This record gives sequence, C-alpha cells and structure tokens, in this order.
Amino acid sequence: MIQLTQDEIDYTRLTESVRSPSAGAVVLFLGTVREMTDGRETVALDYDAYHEMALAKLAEVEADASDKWPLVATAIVHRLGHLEVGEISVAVAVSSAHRNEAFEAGRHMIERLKQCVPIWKKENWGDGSTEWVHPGLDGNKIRT
Amino acid sequence: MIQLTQDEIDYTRLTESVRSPSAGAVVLFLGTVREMTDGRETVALDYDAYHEMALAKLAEVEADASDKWPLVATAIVHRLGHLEVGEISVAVAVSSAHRNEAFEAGRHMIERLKQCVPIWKKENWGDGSTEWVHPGLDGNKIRT
Amino acid sequence: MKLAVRLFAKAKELAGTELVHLDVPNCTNVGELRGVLSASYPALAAIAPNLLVAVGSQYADDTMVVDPSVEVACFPPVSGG
Amino acid sequence: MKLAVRLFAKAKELAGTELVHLDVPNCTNVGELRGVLSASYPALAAIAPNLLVAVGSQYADDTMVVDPSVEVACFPPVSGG
Repeated sequence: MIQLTQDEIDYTRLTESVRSPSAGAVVLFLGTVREMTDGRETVALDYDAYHEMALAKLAEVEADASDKWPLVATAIVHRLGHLEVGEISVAVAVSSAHRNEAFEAGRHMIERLKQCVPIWKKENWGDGSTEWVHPGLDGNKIRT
Repeated sequence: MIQLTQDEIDYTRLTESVRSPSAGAVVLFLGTVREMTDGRETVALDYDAYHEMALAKLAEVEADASDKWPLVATAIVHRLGHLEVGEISVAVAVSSAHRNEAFEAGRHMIERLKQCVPIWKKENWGDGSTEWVHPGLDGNKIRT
Repeated sequence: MKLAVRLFAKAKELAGTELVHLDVPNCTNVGELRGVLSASYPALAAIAPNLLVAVGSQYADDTMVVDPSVEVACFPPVSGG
Repeated sequence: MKLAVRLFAKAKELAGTELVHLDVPNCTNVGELRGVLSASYPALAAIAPNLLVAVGSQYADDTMVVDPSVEVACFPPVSGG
C-alpha cells in the first residue's frame, strides 16, 4: 500500500493492513516533526512532492525491500502540506514471518525513501523565517 | 511504561505514549501469533509469566536500552493467557530524536525480552496436542 | 529449614503443582537445591539441570545460597515474545 | 523544439513558477538543458548544477536526451521522511 495524503496519518490502519496470520513480526516506523534541530526551534514543516514520481518511487522502495527480504506485506504513507511539531510526516509498516527481516526491511525502506523519493520539506523556524531543506545544496545543511 | 495484560494489546495507545515533540522517530514492534512453524500449524498459544519477576526484568530491558541509546521514551506490553493465530502477543515502542537509535533500541529490547523475561508460551498444535516451548530443553526445538 | 519454591510452565506441569515445599539444610545453595528438587519430585529430575533459578526475582547461579525470606522460583528456559 | 519543465521546492520558489517553457535544439540532453535553464532563469543558475532531473518519473543523468513527449522535471535534493 502506497499513499500520499494531506490528512493526518492513520498509522493504526496502516499497521492493520500489514498484519497477517503468516507474519510473526510487524515493524512500524513513524517520522514525526521534531521541535529542536541543532539548537534551533522548528514551529512547523511544509511538505511538497512531485506526486506522480513520488508514488512511482515509493512503489520501487516497497518492491526493492520485498526483493531483498521475505516479507509478508509492506505499506508506506507520506503526509504533505503543513505539519505542526509532533505530527507524523511518514509511516512505514512491514510484516514478515520473523522479526529480523521486519526490522531490516523497515529501516531500509525509510532510508531509501529519504534518498530517492521526490518529496521536500520547508522549515518554519521559530524566528519566523522559512527555509527549504535540500541536503548538499549551497547554504543548506544536511538534516537527518 | 511496562505492562502485563490478559486483554488485547492496544498498540495505538502504547505508541501514543512514546510520541513527543523532542522525538523525530518512533519504532513499534509487534509480535503476532504465526500460523505455521516449520510446516506445523499453530492454532493458538497460551502465555504464562512469573509476574513479579517479569515486571522487574521488563523494567531492566527498558533501563538497559535507555543506557545504551539516547531515547526519549520506551514502552513494553506483553499479553498473557490464550491467544489465537494473528493476535498480538507483545508490543515494544520506542522514540528518539533520530531514527537509528529507535530502530536499534527497539530491536535490542525485543531480543533482551525474549532472552531474559520469565514468560513462557505453550503451543496448541493443529493436531490437538500441546507443548511448552522451552528453547534448549530436551525435546524442545528453539523457536524464534 | 523449610523452603517454598515456585514452579512455572513445564516445571509446574511435570510437578503437578505451582508451589513445592522442600526441607533443605541451612546454607543450601542453588546447585544443591536442584538435587533436593529432583529427589522430591522425580518428574523434574530430567529437566532439573536445565532449570533456571531465580532468587528474589534475579537469576541465581548454582553457588548462590538460598534463604526462606527471599522468594525462590524454578522454571525452564523462557519463550516470551 | 518547445520543452515544458516542471519545477519543485526551492527551484520553483527561485524561478517564481512551477512550469517553465524552454526553447531547446532537437536532441538536447539533460546537461545542455541545465545550461538553457540557467540562461533563461538566472535565479536558478547558482543551483542548476545540483538540480536533479527526472525524465518520465525516472532520474536522468546529463547524457540523457530529452523529448517533449516525456515529462521533464527539475528539483533540488530531496528531503522527505
């Protein structure tokens, strides 16, 4: 399951979608908007995406994980738009017969998502300024 | 948060309990009753625990993870009693500023739980027989 | 001295009870306790070497001395999760 | 030929538009496209070397030839998650 949404992420629904009698393990990862980054206060983040390509790349992220590990099911949802501190920006869920694969695949999926899916965040700093986050671009620090 | 319960595990509540503005990452692990093990069908599992010691050891599992990684919050709940295939036997939730720590600590906590917390499962096999699972004990295969 | 020992899982099943009362000499250690347990409950003899022993909710090795004032429990390897 | 290029994030902000229309020679490749984009939109010149280019929703290197029938997009490094 792949989804881009403007609405709050229902991670319970996402998790239920990967549960199965053939799975003994489920791993869910949530990315949430953190208040402090290197001592600076974040008030909110705005997420934008190249929708068509992001959906294609998210499907590749799922397919890649399913190629590497024997998984039962995977699901990814990424939120777009304006997110306040503490809100969930991304949820990745994976199930497998045994726990090692679920942990490894879950981690791999969020890493790949951050590397290759065309989604961008804009910082809304506490001092009122805004700043697109583009790792490696002049004047932009890498944010992990 | 540490809990042993006879009731269905509310993993949403558990996950909410570790979310925080200072966390950018949440990892949730669910252990669920798998139908097939080495070609044999499981109908149900019965879990029993040495309550007082299990609670003490679960607290140690949390403390150990918080010593090893800079975590924001941790929570573990283990279900006891009779569980049908597909039901959740254990849930581990952890939050941290960055995702690596959440993944590593989540995995470490479930590993330690399985090694040292005095809880036992009894298989209810599809052929009607039952069998305590005691890894390393004569006649018992290690089940992971 | 009288010592109550809690049993769990297959140990409880084999012994047919969740609490056994043993007569042991003063200063009995965990290793000696295994012997007394096996002698008193022959059904446990086969698994006695593999039982884990907890004293006061902490795992105890065979050299630890038991005491009726601190709870003692014996159980087979754990399988939670 | 006429080529429409979609822009995102800081590239869109700097150009002041989410879709630019460029005049490029036939058989223009992605590397040459960066040059045309910089010349037409000077505000993008500083980041043009670091822009990622997607052709038909796949990342394209500088040698790939663009074609008006397949969607082209330019954007700075991604930061989702």
